[in-house]
Amino acid sequence: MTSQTIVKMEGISKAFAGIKALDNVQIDLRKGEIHALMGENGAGKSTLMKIMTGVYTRDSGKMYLQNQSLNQLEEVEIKSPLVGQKLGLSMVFQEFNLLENMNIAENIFIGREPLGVGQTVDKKQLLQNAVEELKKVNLDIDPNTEVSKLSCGQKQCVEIAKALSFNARVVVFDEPTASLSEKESQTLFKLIKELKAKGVCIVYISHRMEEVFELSDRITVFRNGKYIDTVSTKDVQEKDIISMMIGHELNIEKKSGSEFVNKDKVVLEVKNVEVFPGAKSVNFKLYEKEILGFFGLVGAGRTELARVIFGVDSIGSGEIYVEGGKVKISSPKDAIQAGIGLVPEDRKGLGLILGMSIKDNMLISKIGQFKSSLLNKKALKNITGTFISDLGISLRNEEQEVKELSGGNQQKVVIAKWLAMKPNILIMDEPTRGIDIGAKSEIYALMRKMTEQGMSIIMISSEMSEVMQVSDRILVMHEGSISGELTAEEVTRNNIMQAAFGGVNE
Amino acid sequence: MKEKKININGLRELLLVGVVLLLCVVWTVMNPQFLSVNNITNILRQASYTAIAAVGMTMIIIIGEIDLSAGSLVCAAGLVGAVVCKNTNNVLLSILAAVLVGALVGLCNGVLCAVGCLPGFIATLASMTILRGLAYIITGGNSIVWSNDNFTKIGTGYMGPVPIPVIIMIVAIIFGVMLTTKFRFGRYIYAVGGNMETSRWSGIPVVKVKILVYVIMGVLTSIAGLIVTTRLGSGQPSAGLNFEMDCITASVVGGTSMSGGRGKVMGTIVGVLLLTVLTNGMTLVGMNTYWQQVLKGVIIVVSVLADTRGKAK
Amino acid sequence: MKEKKININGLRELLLVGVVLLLCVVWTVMNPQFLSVNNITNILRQASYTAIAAVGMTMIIIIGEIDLSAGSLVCAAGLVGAVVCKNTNNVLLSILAAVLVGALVGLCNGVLCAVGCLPGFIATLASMTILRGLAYIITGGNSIVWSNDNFTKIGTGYMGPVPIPVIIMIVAIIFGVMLTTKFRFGRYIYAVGGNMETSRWSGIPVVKVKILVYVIMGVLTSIAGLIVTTRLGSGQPSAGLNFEMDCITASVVGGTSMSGGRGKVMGTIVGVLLLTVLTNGMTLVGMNTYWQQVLKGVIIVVSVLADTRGKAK
Amino acid sequence: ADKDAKDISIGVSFGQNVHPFFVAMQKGIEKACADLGVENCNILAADSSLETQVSQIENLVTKGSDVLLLNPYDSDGVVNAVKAATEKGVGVFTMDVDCEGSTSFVASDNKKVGEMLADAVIEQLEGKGKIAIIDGITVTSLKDRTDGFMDKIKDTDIEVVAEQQTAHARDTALASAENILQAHPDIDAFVGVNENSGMAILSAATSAGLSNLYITTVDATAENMSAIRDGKVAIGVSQDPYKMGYTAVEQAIKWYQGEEPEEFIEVPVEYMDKENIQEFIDREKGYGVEVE
Ligand SMILES: Nc1ncnc2c1ncn2[C@@H]1O[C@H](COP(=O)(O)OP(=O)(O)OP(=O)(O)O)[C@@H](O)[C@H]1O
Ligand SMILES: Nc1ncnc2c1ncn2[C@@H]1O[C@H](COP(=O)(O)OP(=O)(O)OP(=O)(O)O)[C@@H](O)[C@H]1O
Ligand SMILES: O[C@@H]1[C@@H](O)[C@@H](O)CO[C@H]1O
Ligand SMILES: [Mg+2]
Ligand SMILES: [Mg+2]
Repeated sequence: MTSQTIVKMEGISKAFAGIKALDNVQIDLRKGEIHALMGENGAGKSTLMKIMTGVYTRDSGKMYLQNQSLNQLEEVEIKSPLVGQKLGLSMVFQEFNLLENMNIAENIFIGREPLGVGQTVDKKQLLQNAVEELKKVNLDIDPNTEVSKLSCGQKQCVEIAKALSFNARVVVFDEPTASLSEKESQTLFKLIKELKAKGVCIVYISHRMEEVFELSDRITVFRNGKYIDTVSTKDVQEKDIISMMIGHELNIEKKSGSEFVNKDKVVLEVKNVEVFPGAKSVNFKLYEKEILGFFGLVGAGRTELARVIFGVDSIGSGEIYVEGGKVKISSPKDAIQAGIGLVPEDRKGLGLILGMSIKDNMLISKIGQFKSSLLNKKALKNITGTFISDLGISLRNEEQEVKELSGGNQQKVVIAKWLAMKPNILIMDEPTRGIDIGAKSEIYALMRKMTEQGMSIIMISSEMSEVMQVSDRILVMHEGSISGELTAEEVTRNNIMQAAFGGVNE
Repeated sequence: MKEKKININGLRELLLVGVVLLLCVVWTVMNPQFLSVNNITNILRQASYTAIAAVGMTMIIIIGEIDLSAGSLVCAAGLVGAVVCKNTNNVLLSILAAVLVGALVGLCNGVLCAVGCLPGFIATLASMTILRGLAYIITGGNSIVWSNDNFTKIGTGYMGPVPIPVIIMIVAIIFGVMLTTKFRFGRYIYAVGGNMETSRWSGIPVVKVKILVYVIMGVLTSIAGLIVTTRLGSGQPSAGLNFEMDCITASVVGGTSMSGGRGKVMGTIVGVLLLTVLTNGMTLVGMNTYWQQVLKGVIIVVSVLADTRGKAK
Repeated sequence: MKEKKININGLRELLLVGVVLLLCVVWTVMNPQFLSVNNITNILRQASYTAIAAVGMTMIIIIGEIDLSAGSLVCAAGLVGAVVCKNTNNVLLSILAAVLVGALVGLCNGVLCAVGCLPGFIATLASMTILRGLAYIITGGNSIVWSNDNFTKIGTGYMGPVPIPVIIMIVAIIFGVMLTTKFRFGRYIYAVGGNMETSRWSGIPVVKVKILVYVIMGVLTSIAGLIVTTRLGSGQPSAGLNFEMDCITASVVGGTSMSGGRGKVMGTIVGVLLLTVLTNGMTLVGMNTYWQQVLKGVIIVVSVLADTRGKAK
Repeated sequence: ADKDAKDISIGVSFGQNVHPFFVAMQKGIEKACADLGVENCNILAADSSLETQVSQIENLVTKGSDVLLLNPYDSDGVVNAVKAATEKGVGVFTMDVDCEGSTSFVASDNKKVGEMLADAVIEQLEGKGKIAIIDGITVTSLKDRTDGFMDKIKDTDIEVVAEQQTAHARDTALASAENILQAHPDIDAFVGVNENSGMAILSAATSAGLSNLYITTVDATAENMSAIRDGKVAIGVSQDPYKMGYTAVEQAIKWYQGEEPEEFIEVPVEYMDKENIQEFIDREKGYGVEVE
């Protein structure tokens, strides 16, 4: 196949409130290629793609699109997402872009509903079409379901189904796997390859190196809002990309750990918790200074389990012991009092208050621990200051609303919020969603540091390599119960996957 | 659990219909007159103008906005109708003029809100004040009377045994139900109210949708205004005071969420009926006005409470 | 871009302060009397009771709720104060009784809303109707007069050159500003209004916060009620009609967002001042009552528009 | 055969917010009912909403009322409902404010009330000076008074330097009065056309320290009468709402029993001042109104 350019963007700049998010960047996208876009959190990847699809307007620069009949590039002005869609540009947004109050089918086809008699929406056809689209992404769920009822993974699948339903010429995937697990990710990769074969151009944004190297043909790297380079994937190695991204080489810390775990002290014990009605009950122990990984496929019930421990859902006949004593937890407030924290997987809906400042978000739980209800500004600033630098959150100032941050930086704020609390037990549900590779290792290091200081962590993750790299011990869940336990030493890709599919682990 | 989510699957309407029926039984037992054809006609006629504007209000609230100017517009549109009828004696022209004013006011509200980015509360509060002020200035506090009996029929006439306002109401309800459930525009309304940003990103012409909803509201309100005015028998600068509150209350009681994105025209209609049946019945059994107010407050709380409680797991 | 974002960094307040100053200049030019010490005192006294309740209303709106019962509570609390004063002649007791009623009504509203999961709109609409009904029933429509001059001083007295209501207002403002900006509770208010679920997941006692805000609102409103009543010179069952709208308007004009999570007490105060200065000045220059309404509507739109426009890129 | 007063069903609808004036009227109605043996009397208030009043009329007719005693919020605003009622054979007796098509009208002449206020002011100022007024046009009774007053005053050398139409609510009237006194502290008289405005003006004048301002008010309510007695308000015009209510019931029963009622019964309006106020206080005491 010849390498025809479909989209070309040049000299693109964009500033938010005077701060440049993009500075004179460029990109060209070709027919039938998978083009990865990489860069640290806040590098400007999402912003550029939003400009391309008409969500944002650029401050300067030019955009060209291939005119299909003339087979040549033409300057275009994408004034709105609608124009973008009409010209064949579609995008899976990093932050969910679904209407929570409407059902799946309505979401996928909003504005494109099949019409029947007298221009009315043909609901039967609509549902039928939705079933078709959902089949493509392997999501077996009634399209009549309201989106607010879906889990993160399911929402992601719906987003993808929606983007694909446009039959677009260019499809942008902005961190699609951040809330998918292995199995769903594999389905997605297959889909992407099929699209490529049909001549569709795919822009793939991800912080996961394996995926990028498995899928992409070319890689464009941004740093700090500037264009660095575009390279052929086969010509480079991971470390090249990383140093392009961060400007220097990264020493990925080898995992240390295990030796700190104090097996003599059980800080948390969960007994007889029924995650789904009828499922085998869950029992496990968490030791002091341990990082306990929870792996499983989407819907395995890890989030549900976390919700029960954290007092969001009712525990039924189950029991929870903290440091040997039985505790009754019927609200997050109780959990926090018992020394338990939770970094939720849904950062937008449950982790952050988007319209509040970065500072206030970081402190909103922490201030509950203070004896005095009068707040001391300076003391607060010290706390936030530490985490902003420890986690390398890139921001204008801490009074900025958190919704203006890039996805990864938002995630860091949620983590900071819970670390600031210094809970004895911290449950982290998909803690590195959307976090760049450099920051990830900083977070791992921070987790380790916290455990050294006495914290115990439960880390729920669908990223196998992360689970394997960080955990001292791994529990695998399948359909609401624990299907395997692996120590750091005995874990392999195979036996972890086997357990995830429900197989007994020998 | 602690969510203020209002069920959209008809449960609330059913429950409310239950409350309405219960009320009907109680009233009938206390005064059999309640079930007379006369009184039913009476109730429906009294419900009609609120229902018509409440159809629009429901859409307004679904898109996450509010319209405080409805009462003043009822007054203004009615006055315009009355003035035109007085001067031209042409019923059609009078109706057109009133509706045009309604559409224009709706357009202003919509543009201020969608293009000017004003909160709907502010934009319509301003129109409310301005329209009411103008009504008094222009009439000097006097009422406007006309002499064309056909114009009067809008609010007082019958088509066979059915009052004309009731027929207009039915048309408005059908229009509202169809628009919100059967047409693409209906999907847009829920989308915009559910999440404006997302809607924009999904290619929905958010500005147009908002403006159009306000225009629809304006038109429906002006029709309500024609009914009110012709029912009263004269154009009154004080007509429609607090009318918007009735519409909003009916919508919310009927399950529309003030935070947008959720609600049903049929729920609102049941809400209007509940309020009308309540007032009518209380009067029929001879209850004092101020006890009526107390009871009304209690029943509103109980009926909405029963519903939210029923759903809280 | 098309967002209804309301700036929280003081820009809006500055702009509004600008509008207020501009108005002051205009009024002074038209009638130098405007700047007299007398008139300034006058304006402040007229602003006082709305300001006091609006401090509470701002918190209510920040948590994403609304309080429609404020006007009825102004009336009810004032009546209770008047009745107690008439019968016991004890000023302190009268004040306590009124404030207690305020706290109780606030508690009811808060519980219905936070525990009963009723939309605040419905809960307080019901209290509004019920309280007003009770006020008429209990007084039989008559006004209640007392004979203790010290009680009357609450609304009409001075401390040195400063009217007592103004002093109460200043205390209420300091309370409101401190509470919302310096205390933990303040952060909780913004959090609950910004995202209730996240707040709950962050360990914030959401239910308690909501109830407490309603109680604060009730207490502040009852104080406003005492001022209104003693200013009027008698307990009036029709006092405080539409008072809640003034409070809400001031808050929204002052930058509080009806969708919750955003707003500032100081903004609201500037909003109250804007509205009071406007009415005062228009009367001073002899403008007709209804033209005043028209101009008020226009100025509200323009001042909020200028602000949102100024920020839209 | 004569129908028995005991069987008559009376429906009452007041147009405005409850106010001592209507309380007195209601008392008169209730007293008459008790005196004349009426058992079935349903009293409603429309709280200043015309639509509500029209619905109340309809509901009262449906309920089976034989007669309606009506205090219209606006005289033209209830014509259709009244017409529908009379067509069904229901007698409509208006009180205070009339409307077309009523069976009988018991009233004080509100236009005259306004003229009397004007006369008093003209006399006091000897035809020359500056005055302010708080009046209203939202309700027919107020509007008639306003018109009557203005008609009379315009042929004199008295200048109305300020007018606000906020008499319908006491709190807004108070703000207006305060603001007017800021701009015109030198007026010779301040006219209130009802209790709301009269009492609001009094409060404003008191806090402005203008204890000698010539103030007018209307109605023999407890607050008005004590203010006149204490010399705080110079003059008022009284109506006799109690009598209106009482008379309306009498007329209604007459009509019910087949007699022709009188079409118009004027209940006289009178000046109240410091000299004669005791008469009014005594009269109202007889109606159960206590003046502190
Ligand atoms: N709406 C907005 N308002 C203000 N600043 C914004 C807005 N959107 C993005 N930014 C800023 O623009 C910069 C680039 O953000 P962008 O979301 O494009 O980063 P990204 O490369 O996608 O990062 P991530 O990997 O974390 O998703 C960031 O500094 C961000 O704070
Ligand atoms: N057997 C089941 N019974 C009821 N609900 C189920 C069941 N399996 C999955 N679900 C639904 O799927 C959702 C996903 O579950 P959960 O989020 O706990 O899984 P997870 O292992 O954390 O997966 P992920 O976070 O990767 O989506 C749950 O909220 C639940 O509603
Ligand atoms: O204040 C007046 C009273 O005096 C009475 O006339 C009825 O109408 C009210 O508005
Ligand atoms: Mg991004
Ligand atoms: Mg999960």
